[in-house]
Amino acid sequence: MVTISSLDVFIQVIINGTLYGCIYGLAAIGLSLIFGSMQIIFIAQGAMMVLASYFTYWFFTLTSIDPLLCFILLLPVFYALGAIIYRVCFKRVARAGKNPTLLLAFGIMVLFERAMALLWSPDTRSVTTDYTTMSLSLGNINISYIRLLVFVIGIAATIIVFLFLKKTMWGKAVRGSSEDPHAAALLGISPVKVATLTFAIGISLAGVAGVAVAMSYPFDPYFGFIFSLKALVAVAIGGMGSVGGAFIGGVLLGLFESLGSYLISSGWADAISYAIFLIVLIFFPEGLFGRSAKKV
Amino acid sequence: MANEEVLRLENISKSFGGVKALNNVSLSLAKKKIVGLIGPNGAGKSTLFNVVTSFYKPDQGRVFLEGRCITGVTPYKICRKGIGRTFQLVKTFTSMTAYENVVVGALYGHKLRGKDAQKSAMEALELVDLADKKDVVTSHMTLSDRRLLEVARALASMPIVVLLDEPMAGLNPTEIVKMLQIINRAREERDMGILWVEHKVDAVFHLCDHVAVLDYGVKIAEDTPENVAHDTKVIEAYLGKEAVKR
Amino acid sequence: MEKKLLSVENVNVFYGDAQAIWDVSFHVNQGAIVALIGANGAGKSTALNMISGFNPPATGRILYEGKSLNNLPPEEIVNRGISHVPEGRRLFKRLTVLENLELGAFNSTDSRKRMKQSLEEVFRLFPKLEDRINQPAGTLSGGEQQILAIGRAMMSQPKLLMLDEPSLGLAPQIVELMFDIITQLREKGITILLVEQNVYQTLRISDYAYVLQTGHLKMEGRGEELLADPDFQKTFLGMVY
Amino acid sequence: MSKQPFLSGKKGVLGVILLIIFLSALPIVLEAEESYFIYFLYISFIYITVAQGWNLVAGYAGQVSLGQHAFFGIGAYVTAMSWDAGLTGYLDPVAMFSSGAIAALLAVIIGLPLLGKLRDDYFALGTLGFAEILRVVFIQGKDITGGPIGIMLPSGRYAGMTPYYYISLGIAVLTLVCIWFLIRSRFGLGFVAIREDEQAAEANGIPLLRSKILAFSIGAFFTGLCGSLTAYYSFHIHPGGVFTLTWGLLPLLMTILGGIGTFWGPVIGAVLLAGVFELANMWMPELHTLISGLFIVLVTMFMPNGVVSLVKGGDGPPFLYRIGPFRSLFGQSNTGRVSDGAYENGAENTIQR
Repeated sequence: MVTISSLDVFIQVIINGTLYGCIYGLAAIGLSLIFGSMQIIFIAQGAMMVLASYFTYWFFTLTSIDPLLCFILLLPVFYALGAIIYRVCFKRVARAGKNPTLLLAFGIMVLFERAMALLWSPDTRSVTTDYTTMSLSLGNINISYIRLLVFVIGIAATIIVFLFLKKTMWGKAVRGSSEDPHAAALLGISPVKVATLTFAIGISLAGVAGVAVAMSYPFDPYFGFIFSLKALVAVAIGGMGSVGGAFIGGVLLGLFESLGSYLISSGWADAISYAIFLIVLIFFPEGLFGRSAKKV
Repeated sequence: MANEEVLRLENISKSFGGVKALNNVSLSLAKKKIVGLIGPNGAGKSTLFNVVTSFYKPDQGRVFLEGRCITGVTPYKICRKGIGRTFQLVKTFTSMTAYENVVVGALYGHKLRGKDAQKSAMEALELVDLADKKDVVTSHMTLSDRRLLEVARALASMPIVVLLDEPMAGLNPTEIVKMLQIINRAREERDMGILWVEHKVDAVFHLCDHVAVLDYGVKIAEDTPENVAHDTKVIEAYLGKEAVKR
Repeated sequence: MEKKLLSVENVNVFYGDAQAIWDVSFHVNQGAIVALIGANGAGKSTALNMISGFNPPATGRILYEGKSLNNLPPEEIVNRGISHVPEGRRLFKRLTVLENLELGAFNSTDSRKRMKQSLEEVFRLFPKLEDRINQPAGTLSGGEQQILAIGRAMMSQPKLLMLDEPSLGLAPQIVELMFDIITQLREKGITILLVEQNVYQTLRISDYAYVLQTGHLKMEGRGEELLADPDFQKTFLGMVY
Repeated sequence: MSKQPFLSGKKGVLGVILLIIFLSALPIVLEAEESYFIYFLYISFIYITVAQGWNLVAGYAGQVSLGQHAFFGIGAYVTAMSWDAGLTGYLDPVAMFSSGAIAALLAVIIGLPLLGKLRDDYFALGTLGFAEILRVVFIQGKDITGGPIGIMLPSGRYAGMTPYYYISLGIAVLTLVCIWFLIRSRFGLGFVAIREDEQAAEANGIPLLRSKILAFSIGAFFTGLCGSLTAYYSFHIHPGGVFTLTWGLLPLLMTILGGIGTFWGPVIGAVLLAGVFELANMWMPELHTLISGLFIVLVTMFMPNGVVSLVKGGDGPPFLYRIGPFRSLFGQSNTGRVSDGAYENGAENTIQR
């Protein structure tokens, strides 16, 4: 009996890890897109997520709009936010090289975090809907509907971004431009337009991830930074600039962490993911999936 | 003394992803001599330089400096052992003055200290006629001056061998003449050999004692400039087959 | 008198503070192959980058079909009908052959019909490409990549095609093929501005050539005239001895 | 064009000496225990030191570290733990020096893989990851580190503001003097060469890894010293306090604000930002935290070369001017322009439009 129940726990740990990893994956896709085409490490991605979480919270408590609806409501808002951030801030710094863009992203992160702390107080918030506690039971294993939903949305977002990049002209332009911006410009593809589009999509994905966070975890204004780091870890695992790789990287990271907390201790989860990050950075600079994953 | 060998390359091969950038290339350079290395774009000239300075590790073959094998030694030690170089795309330290650039070569390239380093740097600057611009910040210098500065920086490390990677690229005719004078002066004043990659064939022929021709990573000729100029294989590589048939 | 499609008048071009082109004028007649030749650093590629809007001239004029191109953004210049095949091909190696071609028609995607038409035209010119449409461009051989680069530039249905060193790094037989392709394109009515280091073959196929040396226009003339000129042989081929 | 606005020649040295004397005399004139200004200077000196430490690595050697809080934290913990264990005492110079030294040692150990293998952004993220790991290690350190609660030190030993003021002044002066001579030595020249062009630096005989580690560990040493003093000041050391990203972020902010890669940039940035923080804290405590974020954004957008670049009169070369000891022989320097236009903005810019 003991062995069976511990097997159940083990499976539960794996499922939770996978689902948790989906949120990392979502944030990582956006980060990976932005990095792939502009070489900008947008460390404020997590702050953008938390902003979406606050919007969700706000809508829910003030107008009792269902968080599910926020997925759709917030998309245009974050799309525009991304475009504005690129046009106003990054466009003029992009030429200055990598370090200034990283610093600028840092500044934006701090600015947003502090602004949120000011507007909504630094207290921890959470969104509790009627279905928050409902879960699907399979024998001894419980999967919360919300986590399942996040999983589905994660997969769906990955597929949509994937299809966009594969099938649409603009998607192809983004891919081409990230490989050789000069050649793309020679064909009449404006680098600024492509960059704006990429940024807007990247931030939209952060918005989606943020709604998912609001529905499944308590959050505070400073909660995002850890997500930025985790998303970066995911991107590093999956190989910089690879959309599919970033998502899989996120899921793997979720799994590692969840297994790490189960097998060692939950306090070490963060250290484990950073250690993985360092190891991947140093020994697999192309990411775990190497070149083949880089194709998309 | 005249034929004292300073640099010898033995059967160097180097491939990048299946493409042989260098195929079994051997070369020898003596003190006070200039060997020109010519060949069409992509013939492997720059790859050869990067192998000699250890930025690339050869798949095969060895590099000897004054008879000692230096293959696989880290680049900074290569410089300290006596190989100085310039780059095809000028790589000066842009926020430093001309003098500071050159003193780097003396301090680090030959581990000179204090007054010795100053003296070596100033001598090198004087040799390339840049002494009067020693305090000009490099980012404000013309391309020609920056190319000369790179030569001076290499000379300040008291090299036994200097590799010049297309020192004429982007210079106008007057500047080319000046560069030629300075390369010649460097040869006469210093006890060293010069290996010189160049696209401007006439310039190379003007000064070199020997010219080696690379084509698709293979050394297709090595001889005096006169003989190389009339070598059908060389003409073919440069002008295409048709020109020869004509 | 033939019609001038492109004329460049007394341009001076800078790379940062280094002047790359000094008071150069040349023109390209409708339907001709015109070559710019010269050694590395002579300013040939700079001239093409100037025309395609990446490095506009500090002074002087560029006229195309009688209208000024000065200070137009690169995408607008593509729209006017000038395509630039850059040195080193610069394909999107991770994208497929088809995707590369499609991006060539990026600015004319408003009509699917036109895209299809362009594709058919390119496949008619280069049937080999059609067999490989789903292959990543990076897996093609050097010659195929060059053909794809030309095909990609043809997708915008240009009137003027600028080719920067199309024979660079190709094996000798492929080089011949490349020059055949260029003559073929001319027969299709496309005007060609060719930058090359492969002097003999370039002069053989071109109607007129300009020789650049360190940013200055050194001489000009018809191919055979230049080849016969001892001065040309001396200064350009560098075989002084 | 003013070339060297500060400390040019004997007058400058004299000015700095007078300033130090003035600062030393301040606690006598002002009531040290009550004066807010003394506290302000104390915190400014710490900021100056930490910023200058980061500037050496990032500004001169070009290796942007985002993990300076690791060294700050280590410095604080070494001091706290050794005092707690009775090995050292209150405001013990040996403890302070050891704290710095251990931080420097740590920098060497992690510098080997990080500086050896990673470049640019990757190095920045690597240091960030390392610092975060260290924080978790100290949270999880159980009895050895005191866990998340940390270590309580005997606060009854507090000896008043004056010793802190002098020690922090001493550390800042020490840092500035060390770095002043360092960047004028061949080491400083090597750092700048590496920043400008790694390949050319290597081809001219500069050992890349060794030089980078040197800069990294010297920066860590001074940061560790500040951590140590902070441990003595706050009497309560916990991971959330000393391993906080703030200590990684502040030096970066101040240095960039003042002028990265310049000697006086971090000093000006540190004092300026400390002033802004303190004033904002007094007048509009709510908005104070927002301002730092806004500062980074605006500064990186509009003044990538920092305040110092303004003082220097526009677009002159923002970095190292000349190498002191070598310069004297050849008389005064001249940075006159040879031609107009910035060469660096050549080809890339035309593509970006």
